[in-house]
Amino acid sequence: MQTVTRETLLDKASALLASGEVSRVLGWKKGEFAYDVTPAVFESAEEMEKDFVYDIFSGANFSKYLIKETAKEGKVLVFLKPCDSYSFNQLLTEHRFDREKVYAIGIPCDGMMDASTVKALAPEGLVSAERDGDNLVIHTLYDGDKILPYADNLPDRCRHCKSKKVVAYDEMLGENGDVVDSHRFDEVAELEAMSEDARFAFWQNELSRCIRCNACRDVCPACTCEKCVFDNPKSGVENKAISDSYEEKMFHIIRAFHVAGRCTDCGECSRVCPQNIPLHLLNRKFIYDIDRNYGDYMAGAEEGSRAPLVNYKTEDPEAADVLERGDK
Amino acid sequence: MQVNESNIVANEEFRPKIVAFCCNWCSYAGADLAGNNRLAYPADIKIIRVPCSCRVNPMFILRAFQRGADGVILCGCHPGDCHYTSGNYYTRRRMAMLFSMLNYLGIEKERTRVEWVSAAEGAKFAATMQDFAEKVKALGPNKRLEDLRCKQ
Amino acid sequence: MQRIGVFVCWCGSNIAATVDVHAVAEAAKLEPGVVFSTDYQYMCSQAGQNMIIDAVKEHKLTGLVICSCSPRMHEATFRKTAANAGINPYMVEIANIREQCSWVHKDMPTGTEKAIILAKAAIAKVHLNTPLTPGESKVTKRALVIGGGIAGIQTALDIADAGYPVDIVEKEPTIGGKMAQLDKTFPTLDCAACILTPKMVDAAQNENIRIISYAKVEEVGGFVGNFHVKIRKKARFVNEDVCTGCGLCTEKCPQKKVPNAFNLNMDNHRAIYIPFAQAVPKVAVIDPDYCNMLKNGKCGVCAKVCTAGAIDYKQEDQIIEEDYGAIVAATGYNPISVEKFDEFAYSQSKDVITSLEFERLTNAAGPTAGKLLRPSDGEHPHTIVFVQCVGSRCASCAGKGKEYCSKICCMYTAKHAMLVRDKYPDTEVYVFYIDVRTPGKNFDEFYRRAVEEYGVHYIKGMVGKVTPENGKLKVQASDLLADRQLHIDADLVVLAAAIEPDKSARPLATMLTASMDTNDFFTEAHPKLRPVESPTAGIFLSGACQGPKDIPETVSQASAAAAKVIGLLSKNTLKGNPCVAQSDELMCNGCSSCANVCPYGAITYVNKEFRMPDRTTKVRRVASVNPAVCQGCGACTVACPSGAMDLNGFKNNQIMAEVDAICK
Amino acid sequence: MMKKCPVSALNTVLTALSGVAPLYLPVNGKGKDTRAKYTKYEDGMIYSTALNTVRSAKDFFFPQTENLVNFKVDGKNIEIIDPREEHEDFILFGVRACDYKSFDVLDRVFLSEPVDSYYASRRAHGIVFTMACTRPAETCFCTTFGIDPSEPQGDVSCYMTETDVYFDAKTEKGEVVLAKLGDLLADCEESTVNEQKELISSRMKALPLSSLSTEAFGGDKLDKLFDDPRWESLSESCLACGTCTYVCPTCQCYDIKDFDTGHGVCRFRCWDSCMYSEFTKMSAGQPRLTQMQRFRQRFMHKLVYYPANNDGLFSCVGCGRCLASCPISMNIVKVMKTLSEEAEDNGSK
Repeated sequence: MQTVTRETLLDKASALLASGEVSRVLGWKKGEFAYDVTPAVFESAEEMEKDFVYDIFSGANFSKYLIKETAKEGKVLVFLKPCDSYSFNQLLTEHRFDREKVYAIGIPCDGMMDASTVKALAPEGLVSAERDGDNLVIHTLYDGDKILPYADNLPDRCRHCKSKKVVAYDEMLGENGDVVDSHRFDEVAELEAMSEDARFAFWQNELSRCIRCNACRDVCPACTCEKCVFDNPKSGVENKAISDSYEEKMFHIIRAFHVAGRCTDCGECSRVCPQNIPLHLLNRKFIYDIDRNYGDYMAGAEEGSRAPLVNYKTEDPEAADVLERGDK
Repeated sequence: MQVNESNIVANEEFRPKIVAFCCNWCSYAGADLAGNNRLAYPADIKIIRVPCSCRVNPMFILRAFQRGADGVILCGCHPGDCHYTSGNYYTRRRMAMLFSMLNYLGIEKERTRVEWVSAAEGAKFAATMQDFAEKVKALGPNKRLEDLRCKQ
Repeated sequence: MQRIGVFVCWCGSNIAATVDVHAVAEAAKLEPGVVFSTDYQYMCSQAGQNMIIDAVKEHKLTGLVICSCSPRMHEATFRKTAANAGINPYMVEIANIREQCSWVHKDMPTGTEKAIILAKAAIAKVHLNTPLTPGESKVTKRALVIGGGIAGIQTALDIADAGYPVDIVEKEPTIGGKMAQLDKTFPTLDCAACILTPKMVDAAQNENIRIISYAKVEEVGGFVGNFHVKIRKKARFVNEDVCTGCGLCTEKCPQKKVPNAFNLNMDNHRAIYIPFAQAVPKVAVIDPDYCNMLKNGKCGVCAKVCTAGAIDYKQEDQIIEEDYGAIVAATGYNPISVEKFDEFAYSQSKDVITSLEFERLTNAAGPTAGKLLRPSDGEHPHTIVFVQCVGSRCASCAGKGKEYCSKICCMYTAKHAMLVRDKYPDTEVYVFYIDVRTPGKNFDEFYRRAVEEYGVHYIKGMVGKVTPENGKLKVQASDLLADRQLHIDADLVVLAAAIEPDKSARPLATMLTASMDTNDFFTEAHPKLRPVESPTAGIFLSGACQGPKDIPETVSQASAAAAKVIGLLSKNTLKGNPCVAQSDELMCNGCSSCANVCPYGAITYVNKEFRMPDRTTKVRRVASVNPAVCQGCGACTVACPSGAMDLNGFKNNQIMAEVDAICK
Repeated sequence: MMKKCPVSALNTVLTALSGVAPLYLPVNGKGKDTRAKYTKYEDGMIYSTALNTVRSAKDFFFPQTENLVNFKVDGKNIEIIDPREEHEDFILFGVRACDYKSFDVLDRVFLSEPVDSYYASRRAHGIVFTMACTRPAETCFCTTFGIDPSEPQGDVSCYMTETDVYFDAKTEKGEVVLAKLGDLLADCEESTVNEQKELISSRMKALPLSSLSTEAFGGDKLDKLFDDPRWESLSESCLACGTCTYVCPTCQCYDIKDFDTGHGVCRFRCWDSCMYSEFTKMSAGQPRLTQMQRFRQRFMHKLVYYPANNDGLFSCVGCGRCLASCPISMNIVKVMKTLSEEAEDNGSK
């Protein structure tokens, strides 16, 4: 259950706004339906009272918005779920925003739903969904209610949650959790165990669906370049087109490489992909490879840590050995 | 003309296109030494000189495959011998990660290689290139990371 | 659009025998931008070069492609040719059609086909070349040597002799370092003080040398030729300019219980002291932790007895700021702490000592005035066991010892053993060793003498345990060659402790942006070819801070470092390599990835104001490359995800153009 | 004459249709993403009754990437190659009313002078079987734009009940195709689907977005809406990705670029998105400098500029795809609702 309620957050935020400690609040704004919650900036307690929501769909990671929000006058209040806090730290490590201008409230999390997950459970006429104890209750237009176990039906990123620990905050609401055994590399290992041909077929099927909408990049808290190479004609790899399957592969390989060692595995890329491409499996491959070859490393776990691809050990394994290991 | 004849031969038998990135201080000099010693290796190998193996961006490697390369090999100083002290250590991590990812996507692992060749290892350079070219040739043309537009 | 000239060299028959050079020149003509293409027998000859110059003038060429031997051979030649022809030398690209083509491919069609492709790649690259000009920076003609041991002294003396001012910063109140503590030196057995102290005096008297003792470097800014350094000189509470070093205060001071660090705390000195008789500068210093006057304002004896009036209880730390062209690290070494090696009972018995303590015990200026006496009871020891490799070559004793060989222990132990046997023939001396390593001039002969002439018992094997018992030290050891256990009742056990870099080296390296290995030894720019330079330009390495070394090696490296410094300071300006990294500030997001991988510390960050497209302004942190420090490896260009960092001469688009041309 | 076949015989009909011309229809995905995608029919494939395909039917007439012309370079000679092959007829089955209406929106752009011959050729060869929406989704708001999902139009309108599939030819093209199916379809009265139509209409009225109104929008609302301060808050969390534009059946912006193949040039066009910072970048720079401006552009185009130039026709068909796919759940419905409020706080923020 969500131990911290909307009211708790609302009270906290209202108090901080009233005291002048913060000028703005980054929060979730209610939508037309239960699931279409929008990240928004609230400037008053009244606005929050009206539109602020905190429920099972409050999953969006706010960390990246801090780059923009901290450029403004005054302090901003942000709510950090465990996975958001890793992104938060990683952005700090890369000097992407001014810590002094943020008041961070850590909130515990035991898994957030998202629209596409719930829609997959009720593809036709989804009216709303909420949590009732250990269950997820879905109301539909034509098929009545569906009651399903909540934990089992979470999106992948939450089913394989890596950590319930908020690693950066000024104030923690509720009880902080721990890093958990996520089994998040199981799927990567399964792919590794397949033949080259089967892997190729798998990824060809997945990546050929890419429409180059850039949602994965634009939502990614590690993708904070002033100008992305894929938008920059001077880079020589800029392209808006999909073509002959090469461009999509190149885009996703390079994107994953650019965030390798910096990706906090927040799973936003897979959440936002309109084509449901399991993009996190690319990032996790890098994380898994890094862990196995260079020692466990979790980007964002510690502010200021040196990312593995800008680091080395003289005894690192050779590329050929890494390939052997990854191709079982 | 002789050049055209060789083109005809090329049409009959698959000849791989291979790009070799060589660092200026060790591997490029190693390639030069192979030349000095007249150690033959397949002409399918074309060398691009870079100051250090750490200059090689993964984008260059993907670019090579896009443009029609069938294999890409990257050569640098032996670990510990980098002219810039640490460049090849970064290369090693970067390329290990990149090549592992390419293989994860089903691209044949024999198409990519990292090899450390010193300025004194002309023989190793030639032997490495011979071996790499043979392996790539055995795989046949690169189909998994190709861009058909470039093959028109 | 460039106007490109292509020049195909026959290299006599070296190229022409397996490459149809004419066909290459003809094929090049079809490439866009190529306005002139020709072949010639020897392009590097005067006639060949003149041909290039004429072609540049006649066809108004802006870029040159030379299809010839390796650029490692003649790139410099053709760059000069370009300059002579009036175009920027960096508008030249070489297609290596000899070493990497004609010499390795045996038939003409293959060779020709490949040569054409290599030429096309070079043409594609030169299209994107831009004129480059090496940056210039002024050189401050003053050097800083950090550490005043034999390494630092020698480096400073050599630099000073060449006529350049040098500052030595020494953390102790006197220069001299470890060598000042030694008794004799191997393999000649001359007395350390006799050869060191004159050098110390030389340094003190050299008008080009300023000794800043009892001081440490606090901040280093700038880059090669232009370092700016802040040095903190600690208060010694004695006016250095006035003190005559008479030593009266050091005899009258009532506080007598101050451990004497110079004698490794085996005896005491007063709260005001001069470390040793030949100290340089020979100036007293007050230890504020023990001085009654400084602690509670009650005493003042030294001030009363000082006829020179040098005592100044109110003295404060002094900050010295100075500009330097070059910096030499000579921070030296220390023996590791052997307390963690419980098996040797160092903490349990005063009679288990380290080799450096042994040096002091045999030194005429030491706590026993040179008589070898047991620290516990002042008796003469009759059985002495030396244990080698305590913490050296110790891969398994993580946290306690070191993996590397400390290099000097075998020789000084042979020296100790020999000296004991020489002075006290009634003493039995055992040396337990893993290997005896004696490479060096006259080293093995020296060791053989210890064994053969002096009858030292060398036993291959390690000491397992030392147990203090009834005033004796029970030594249990194994003799590996005889395959048996030994039990020796020793009077004294001497541990050859591994040596490690001084603790001050790590923070210093950070300030200098000089790299270190995992053992905290400074790394050299190249282990074989540039052993006295740090990868960071303008930082040089002298002595054991780079790795374990004996005195002759230290001195030769010190002089080598000095030679490098002199070479640098002799220039008025430094011309950089123009093929350096460059950051596009508009694209940089200041993430620090590039600085993390830069081995030279060439990248710094500045907060810069930018005008945004919507006419607002924004302050952003962006990377800035110092072209005088960057060596052009390109590591940063790949670490940078946005491509803001690029490398002149090897730009992303240039390399991709080569890739395209080759894969066509 | 309305025709029908039992649901159980649909595959036989589809197989026959695919014999007439290549047939594309929504089929549920295999593997992880089971949502419906247009797929080329092969025997045994099962038609998906899912309301919306992931990508709209726009793809068939205005594909995401399309080669316009190739140039081949040989030495200093350049050859110009038209990459088009003659199009053959194709059948699109199961297009929803909203998607069908989107063709009208696209036609007005691509078929007005100068006619886009690439698009025109595809349109001429496409035969569209629409499908009435028996189970509209909560995200549907096509009725806002005057679309009636019980009359889905197309060359043939189809209706599906639990037992039967009904085919109602609306054009000559449609009749010709249905005629080719011969005995596979049985004749029936038009009124047989009335019940179905009423059900659809009543369901549409009950949808949560049924009250959404276009009253505040239209070609004459430019001055009123352009400087509305609420664009700022609406766009503040927009990520600037192109998802909404790429899933949209009516978005029609594209870029034309040259791709250097090494041997020549492929000149291609590909979808572009007004959400991108580089959109319509010219030598003088970008016309819209901030994300707010780009965000505003998209909705102003759909709700003001397009109707201004196209007889009041809005260029949104209410398919609801952007509602489902926007990463931050900002969408045209929220924009319309917000801007429709004659809010007291209008201008106060």
